[in-house]
Amino acid sequence: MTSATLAGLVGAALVGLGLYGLIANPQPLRKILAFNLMGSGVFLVFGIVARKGAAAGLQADPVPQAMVITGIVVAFAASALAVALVLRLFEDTGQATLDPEAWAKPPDGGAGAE
Amino acid sequence: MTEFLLATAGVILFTVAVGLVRILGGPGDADRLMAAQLIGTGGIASLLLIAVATGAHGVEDVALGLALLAAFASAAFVNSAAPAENSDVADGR
Amino acid sequence: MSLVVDLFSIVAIGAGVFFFLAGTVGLLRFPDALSRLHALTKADNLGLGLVVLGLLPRAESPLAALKLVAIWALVQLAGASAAQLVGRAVRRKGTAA
Amino acid sequence: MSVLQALDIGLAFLVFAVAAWTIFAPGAFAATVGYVVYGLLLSLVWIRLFAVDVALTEAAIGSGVTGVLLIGAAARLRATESGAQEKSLSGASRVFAAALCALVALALAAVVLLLPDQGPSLAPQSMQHLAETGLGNPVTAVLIAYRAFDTMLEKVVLVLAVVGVWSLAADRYWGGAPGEVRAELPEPTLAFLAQILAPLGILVGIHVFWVGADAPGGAFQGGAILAAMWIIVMMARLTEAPQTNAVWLRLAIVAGPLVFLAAGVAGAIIAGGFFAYPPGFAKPAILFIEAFMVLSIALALPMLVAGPPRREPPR
Repeated sequence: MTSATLAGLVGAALVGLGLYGLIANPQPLRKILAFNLMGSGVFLVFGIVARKGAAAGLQADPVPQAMVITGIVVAFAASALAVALVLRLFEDTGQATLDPEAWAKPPDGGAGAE
Repeated sequence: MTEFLLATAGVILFTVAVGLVRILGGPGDADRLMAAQLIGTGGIASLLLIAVATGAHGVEDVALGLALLAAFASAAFVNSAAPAENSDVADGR
Repeated sequence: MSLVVDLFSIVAIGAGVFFFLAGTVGLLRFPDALSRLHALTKADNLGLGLVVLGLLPRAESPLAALKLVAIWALVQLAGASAAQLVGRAVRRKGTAA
Repeated sequence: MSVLQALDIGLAFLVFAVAAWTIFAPGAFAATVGYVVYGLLLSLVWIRLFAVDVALTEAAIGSGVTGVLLIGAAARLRATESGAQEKSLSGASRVFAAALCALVALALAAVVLLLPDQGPSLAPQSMQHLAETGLGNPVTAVLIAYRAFDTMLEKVVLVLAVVGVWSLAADRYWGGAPGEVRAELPEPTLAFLAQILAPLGILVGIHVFWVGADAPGGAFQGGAILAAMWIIVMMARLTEAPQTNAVWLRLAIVAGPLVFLAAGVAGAIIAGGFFAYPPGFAKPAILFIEAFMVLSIALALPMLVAGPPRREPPR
């Protein structure tokens, strides 16, 4: 087995792990982490496609590499927006949960109400 | 020589892995932050060794970037956790 | 000539690996966070320094060699500052951490 | 089994173990630190795949800047962890979810294993026209020349993310500066670190951008390193975050995509195709566009990390 295939298999496993974390972890911040993990797994699968496309004197196909680079930046932008949403939810309700029942009874003090 | 470089990279990664097992579990946040520091140093060392052994070009810049950002996790922790968890700041003011 | 360079690299990098091992032993054996921090940030930095030293003769160009030295210096700075920052955070919280 | 193979397998196990820790760790903070470690390990994997440009991006953005964002959030959300009893999935649905995820992973693994050894590749095409762009790094050529439209839209995504984060501000803070008002003294160690790191980091960031034309590096990586330097300077309180209604800030953040789009339109007029560069003038044009991209990235990423405005704008 080549190192590229190995990296691809790790990528596949990471997608599975991340997907599980996204479903099973109740806290939004953990879901963001899991989602990022899943994304990087997909990037690694791209990486093996790039490595297997080594040709013309290059050690890896540049097109998938460029797509992964844009992907990393977009993933960061999405995470930043998601984190900002979670923090805003925390400021307004005093808790960071996706459970609608918890929002029904806001903690006293009403922090952040405008 | 190549094999020697790769083997040392492997040994360093192994010591990092053993260290991670010890400190990622805590007990305190300080221990966990050390994990970021540990992988910073050990990761850069094995990165350089692997790059020289496999002949990947331009890796110095990657290590340089990692070295620049090595203290960021600790800095972010100190910056965001300081007001919440201590009291001596309030009377020092 | 290349034999001398190889020997130099092997000695320096081997010594570096020893310090990485020592740092990890310290992490495992020391009883509290502050001494673990000490083991980690001193021993590993020395280890990286020796690895960099061993790789210096193999650098592709003078600029690459300069970058290697800069990498080590930056990691030293990061290690020292992080040790200070985390250590103060530990002390502020008391001995609990 | 050669030493290299053994190293690869060890690295793969390490990456997987740290990833599993991020998912199953008992606390959010522990998981977040795990994610930072994981990001750094990923750069090692990218080096093994000979994708140095990607390794550089992962090192700067994936591990560094994302680490600051997530660790800050985890530290702030700590209070919610102990208090609220989160409703977790029941045992049966956990098993079902795990089975589903295993299925997805296995399907992907099968795809990976079934890939031919010499896969389809656009490498020959990208090398063939490399000389016309005047660049030496095919990845940069893909980003700024061959697939310029993608990269331009990706810059637009960054702008939209900044707008999204800012719009989460409370009404009275709109246009104000991000970050909480804190009266406490900054950490002197942090200030010392920032004072030494920032000048060196700016040098490295510009260097990475400049060599990106011919060697691994480029606008994304250089911009991200510059962004990290602004972040550490703000963390050390050497400077305050700017007002989000400052005209220079807004202009600089949209400058990247705007200049890129203008160059694309100019290409349609001068060179006979949207995002075509006039022959012989490609490299200066590309570097010009990239310089504005660096500016936009270096300002947009710190604003994303800083979060929505939290202070009232001055009247």
